[in-house]
Amino acid sequence: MMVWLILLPLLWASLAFMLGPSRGVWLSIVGLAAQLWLAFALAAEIVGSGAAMHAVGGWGAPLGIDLVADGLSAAMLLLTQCIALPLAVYAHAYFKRDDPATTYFWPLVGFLLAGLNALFLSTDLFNIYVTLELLGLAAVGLVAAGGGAQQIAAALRYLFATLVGSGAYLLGVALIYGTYGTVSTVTLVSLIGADAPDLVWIAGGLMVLGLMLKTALFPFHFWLPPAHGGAPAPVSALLSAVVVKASFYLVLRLWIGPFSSLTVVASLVVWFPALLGTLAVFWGSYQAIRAERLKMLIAYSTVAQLGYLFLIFPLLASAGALQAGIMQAFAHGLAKAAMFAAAGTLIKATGQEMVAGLAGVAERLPVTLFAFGLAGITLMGLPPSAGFLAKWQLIELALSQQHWVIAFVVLVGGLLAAVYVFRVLRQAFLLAPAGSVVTPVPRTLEWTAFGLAAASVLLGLRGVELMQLVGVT
Amino acid sequence: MTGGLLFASVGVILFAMGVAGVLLLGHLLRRILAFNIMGSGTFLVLVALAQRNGIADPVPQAMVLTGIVVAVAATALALALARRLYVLTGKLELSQDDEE
Amino acid sequence: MSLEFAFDLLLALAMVWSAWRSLYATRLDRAIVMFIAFGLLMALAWTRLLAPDIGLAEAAIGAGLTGALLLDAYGALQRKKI
Amino acid sequence: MKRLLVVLGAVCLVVLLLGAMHDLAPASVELHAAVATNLTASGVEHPVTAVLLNFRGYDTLLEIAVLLLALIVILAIGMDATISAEATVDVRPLVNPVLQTLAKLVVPLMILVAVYLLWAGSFRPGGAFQAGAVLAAAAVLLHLAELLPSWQSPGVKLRLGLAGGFLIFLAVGAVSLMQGALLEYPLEQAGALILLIESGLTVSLGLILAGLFLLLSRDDGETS
Amino acid sequence: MTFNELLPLAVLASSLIPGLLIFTLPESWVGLRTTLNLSGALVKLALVLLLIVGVQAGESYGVHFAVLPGLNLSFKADALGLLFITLSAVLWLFTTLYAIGYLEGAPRRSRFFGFFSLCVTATMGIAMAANLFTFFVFYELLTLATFPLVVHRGTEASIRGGMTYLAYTLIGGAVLLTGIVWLHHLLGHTDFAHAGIAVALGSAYDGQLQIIFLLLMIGVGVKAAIVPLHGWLPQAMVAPAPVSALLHAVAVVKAGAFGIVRIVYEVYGIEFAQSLDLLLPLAIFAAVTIVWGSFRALFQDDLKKRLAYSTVSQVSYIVLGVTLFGPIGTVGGLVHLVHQGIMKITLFFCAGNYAETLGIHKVSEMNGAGRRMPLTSIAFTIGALGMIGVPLTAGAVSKAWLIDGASAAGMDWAIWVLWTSSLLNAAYFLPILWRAWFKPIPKAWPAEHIVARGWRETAWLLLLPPMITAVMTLATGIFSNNQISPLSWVKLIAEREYIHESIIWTP
Repeated sequence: MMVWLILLPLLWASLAFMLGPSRGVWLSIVGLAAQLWLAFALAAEIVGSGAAMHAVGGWGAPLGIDLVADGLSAAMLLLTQCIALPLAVYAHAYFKRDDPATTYFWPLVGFLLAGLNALFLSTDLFNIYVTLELLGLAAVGLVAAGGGAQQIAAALRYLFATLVGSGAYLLGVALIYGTYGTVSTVTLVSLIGADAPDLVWIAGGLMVLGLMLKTALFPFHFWLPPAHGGAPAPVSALLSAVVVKASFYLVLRLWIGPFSSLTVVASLVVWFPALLGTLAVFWGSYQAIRAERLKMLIAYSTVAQLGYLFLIFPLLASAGALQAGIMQAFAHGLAKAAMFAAAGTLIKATGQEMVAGLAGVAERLPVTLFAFGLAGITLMGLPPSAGFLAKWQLIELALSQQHWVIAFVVLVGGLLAAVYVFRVLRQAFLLAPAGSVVTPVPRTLEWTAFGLAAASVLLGLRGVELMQLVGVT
Repeated sequence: MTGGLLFASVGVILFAMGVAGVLLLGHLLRRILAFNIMGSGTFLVLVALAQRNGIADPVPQAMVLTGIVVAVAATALALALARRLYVLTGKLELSQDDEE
Repeated sequence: MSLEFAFDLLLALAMVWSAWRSLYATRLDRAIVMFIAFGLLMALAWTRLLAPDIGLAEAAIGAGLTGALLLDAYGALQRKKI
Repeated sequence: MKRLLVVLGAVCLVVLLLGAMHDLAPASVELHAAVATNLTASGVEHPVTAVLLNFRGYDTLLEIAVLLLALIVILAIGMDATISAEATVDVRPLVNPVLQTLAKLVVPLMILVAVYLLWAGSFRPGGAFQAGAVLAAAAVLLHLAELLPSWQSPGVKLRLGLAGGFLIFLAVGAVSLMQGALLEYPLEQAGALILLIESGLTVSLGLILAGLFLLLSRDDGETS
Repeated sequence: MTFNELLPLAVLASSLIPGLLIFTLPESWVGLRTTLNLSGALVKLALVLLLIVGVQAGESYGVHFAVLPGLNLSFKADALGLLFITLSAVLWLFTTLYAIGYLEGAPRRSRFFGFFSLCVTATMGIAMAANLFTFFVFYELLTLATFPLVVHRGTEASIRGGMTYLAYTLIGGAVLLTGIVWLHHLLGHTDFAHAGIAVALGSAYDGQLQIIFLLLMIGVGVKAAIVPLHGWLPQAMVAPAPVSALLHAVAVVKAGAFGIVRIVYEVYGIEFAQSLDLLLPLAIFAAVTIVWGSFRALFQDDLKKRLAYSTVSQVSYIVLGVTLFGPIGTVGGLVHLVHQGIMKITLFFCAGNYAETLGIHKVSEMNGAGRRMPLTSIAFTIGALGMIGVPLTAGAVSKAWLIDGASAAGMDWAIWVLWTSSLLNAAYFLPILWRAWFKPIPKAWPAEHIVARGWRETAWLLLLPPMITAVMTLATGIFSNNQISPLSWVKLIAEREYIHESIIWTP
């Protein structure tokens, strides 16, 4: 079942390519719907019977490559498919027929999803490198597709960042292979002990740093705002909601997997990601508060929200930290997808890219603004929303381990988020200036964004099953 | 020092040179060159370190073959973007001011 | 020091030097040519590392195709400048 | 400031790594032994090919996806052909007729070499990648001899050729998955299946690699 | 799911569902919107009645859902919650009626009534929350649902008011959340219970519990507008009159006051809170707020601003009552929760009438308003006298119990505070009444929107609600000893909170 989650997008992506430019919409949507079903079925299966393993080629690690679906990976798969399908529907309504961005939009999306799904399932460090490249190049392609000079420049910046990131990661893999003769994470867990040679420490550092660069964790965030802020709305949504989380997921996986004995030895190391996360929360929020373009505001908000994810590292001693991290990933994923989608609709309808140009949209585009507001609630971590549950879990963990500073960062971060979210809402509730026009937009655009936002809020009323899923090992 | 360790060391140096090049050089074609040198360095480490005892290991060799293809794909992509940027703006550098 | 190791050392030095030149040569065309030379040296190194498969691929793809792509891009640049 | 930091970081990295690599204990897992043990079951005799297409065939599948993806991205950017307004002047000297004749002679030979490499891959250095690269080189040569124009937008047949190798690979993967595990070949058909995949890949790789070149050169203005 | 589990949910749904439906209605569908609004309010009232009968008969209503492992969204309808529920449900009906009249023909009504219903839903959630987690969920929901109402007019001034409101309430919310999570971490749950839950921790945690109390009080104190956290309330006056009524009487400040009641009685337990020395500081803050609010009200020319400062002062009567250790003070505080709501909503309805009918926004424009609008002015007079504490009004009853409570608790200084405030109340309300009744009618009203027809000085939907609530002000005062009066209900609650005190029921 899990392997189909990889083959299916590859299949519809290449078929969509064969169909020709701007074709393959329905093929893709059907494929995505099937993937969503598969992801749910997989989650249900492993909740019932524990983590599942698939030995590719029948060889088994370390000679072959093993795919493993445990709680963490199944949750990420679920999140990815849950976001991808509505966004695909959104994208179909968003792009005009002859938009140059759509010529090969669907194949690119397919490869992107294949890369994501393959990454979540893989337990082989080198195989993960290939999935990272698949993911990275597809993402760069989506940013660049059909764009003008600014978009191309943003894509290039993104490309170099992602290439350096995966380069550092691959060097780490090379060092690990040199030391132990295997790249299977499962085998490595037992091999890497507290007495690991220095080379392994350096390898770990390189891999984690490379992945942080790909996650756009402060201070490696420089490439994200232009790329996410400049791409077409559905692309921004997809990239901000899931793609950056893939490399976060890997950091987490490495941290609690092969490198777990290292992080136990050096207890100060756990504060490094948390420190960067803290800075990301503050810096990203500050930039979002200052941003003049709506999409830049949202992109900087991603920088800030990614910071929260890295706050869990000092807390990983309790089992709840993973759950808090996944809850935050879900909250931010759904909400950010909704927010970019809503922003795309607002910009399309008003023709205004600036926050200042949004006066009156509360009256003209209530559904979209509602979607934006609901997504904002999740980002601020206000109840009832998944973001609130994540915040609650983080604060409680922080208190129980006496890491007050983390609780403080989470709370202040929520307030800063309120500042930039309400900067937009405040503008939207103003009366429309005379003579402003709002072009009608397809209903699909409004309601897909709304659906995603509503999901991010409703998850806050029922997180038990998700937490149960994450707990499966 | 064996030949394996020697080439692994070369790989490390190449990687460091390449990364510094990607980060510091302005001209896009040069940055792409630097990326390739970085990649070559990594590949060398992968094979040479694993074979430091002088026994051929087909696994890292296959990985490097995969890596080379991925690298050429990335290079072509980067070049396409760079050339596109040149067509649109007449420049082959990323300006620094739009970074923040 | 065996003769083989001396050769390896020489090769290593040549690789580092050509890589350096291809990064920092003042003229871009020289840099690209230097890179192709670097690729060929890499191919040689691969055969020294008992990896003739990679040697072949490196020569064909790493040096050959990448070099051709870069040269073509450089050529396009020159033509447009006129 | 940035320059200093980067250079310092790079130097530190080199020093640290060279120091750490120095006396490393032998690796605890020896995969080359495992490869040798399982070589007979892999369907090919050359260990690198066995790793590439059997033990770690999944890597290769994704790698081809990356390559195809790169080509698609190159197609996707700049499809609207808003090439800069100023006329581009083609100052390339007239093609030497000797080159053309040479190309016509050499290209069939290169195709032959590619076929040989493909076939040789199962028991000695060579294989789909090298064969594909030779094919691509042939295409580039034809292009330089102006016997093959740059691509603008590939037609359906070309697209079939580009994606065909990947699709064959994918199909083998899907069928094997339905019968057991992804890319798990039955012992007696392993060799044949790998040859099938490799043949498809050779053609597609050749086309894709050539495509990378031919697509990139389209901006020159000589064909548009 | 049994009937007793379903009923609290039905109370929530009776405003949530109409609210959500109203959002989707086109602007012009006035009839359906009104039907939805009123039927929701009436159904809720009926459900609340069922609850009251049940609770009096000793039934317990409650339901809970797991949100996370170990974290429940739980509801219960107990006597204390029902006090607040009944108040809100009744006043919501009148406010809805009033708002329908007030907003007739105005734009963006679907949005308005949608959020209006959400506000009431959130208030019901606060009243029925059975643990602090649930309380917080609805407490923040209330903040969010009121924001669009405060900024409803869409002018720069209203947006500024709304942003001030948010700044206070969101920061307060963050502080509150800290306290709640901390408590949850210590106790493993935050379920409300008679006589409190914090006492279970043992004396080692006294210091932490004091800090947590401070955090919780800051959190709910923002909404209860305790000085110095009251700054948002006068700013939020830019909202339309029905929203002000909602903020001041039905939902927001009441939610804060109610939160204080719940935390003191059912999280800490009044006796435990007393033993931790938490009550006296709170009482001092309440006293300062009472005097400061009244004092500031003196100098406001803007009618609604004067009323706003009056609210600041009056809500802290509730808090003061809570802190007067002993059942009598408790009764005084709790009964004022109801009485203040009824009186203050009357005043806001009337202020809205003056503004809508004659364009009067300032105290200095009130000259002769009593002659032009006698019915409204009678209602206003009753409300104002009630606020001062004149006998036969609801206000007199609460004040009597509060004063007795203070002397029973040995806090005689609180009596002085109450008397001072009463004097100040008189000082800022009586001049308004004097202007309205005894000054001559001016040549022209600031802006006369509605012309009187016979006895109908203004639109009947505007007139009816304040008259009813004015009658209620008198009725709750005069018939305070009747067994269905708020006072009787409050006594029932107080009996349950003091488990060790022998209760003397004669004020």
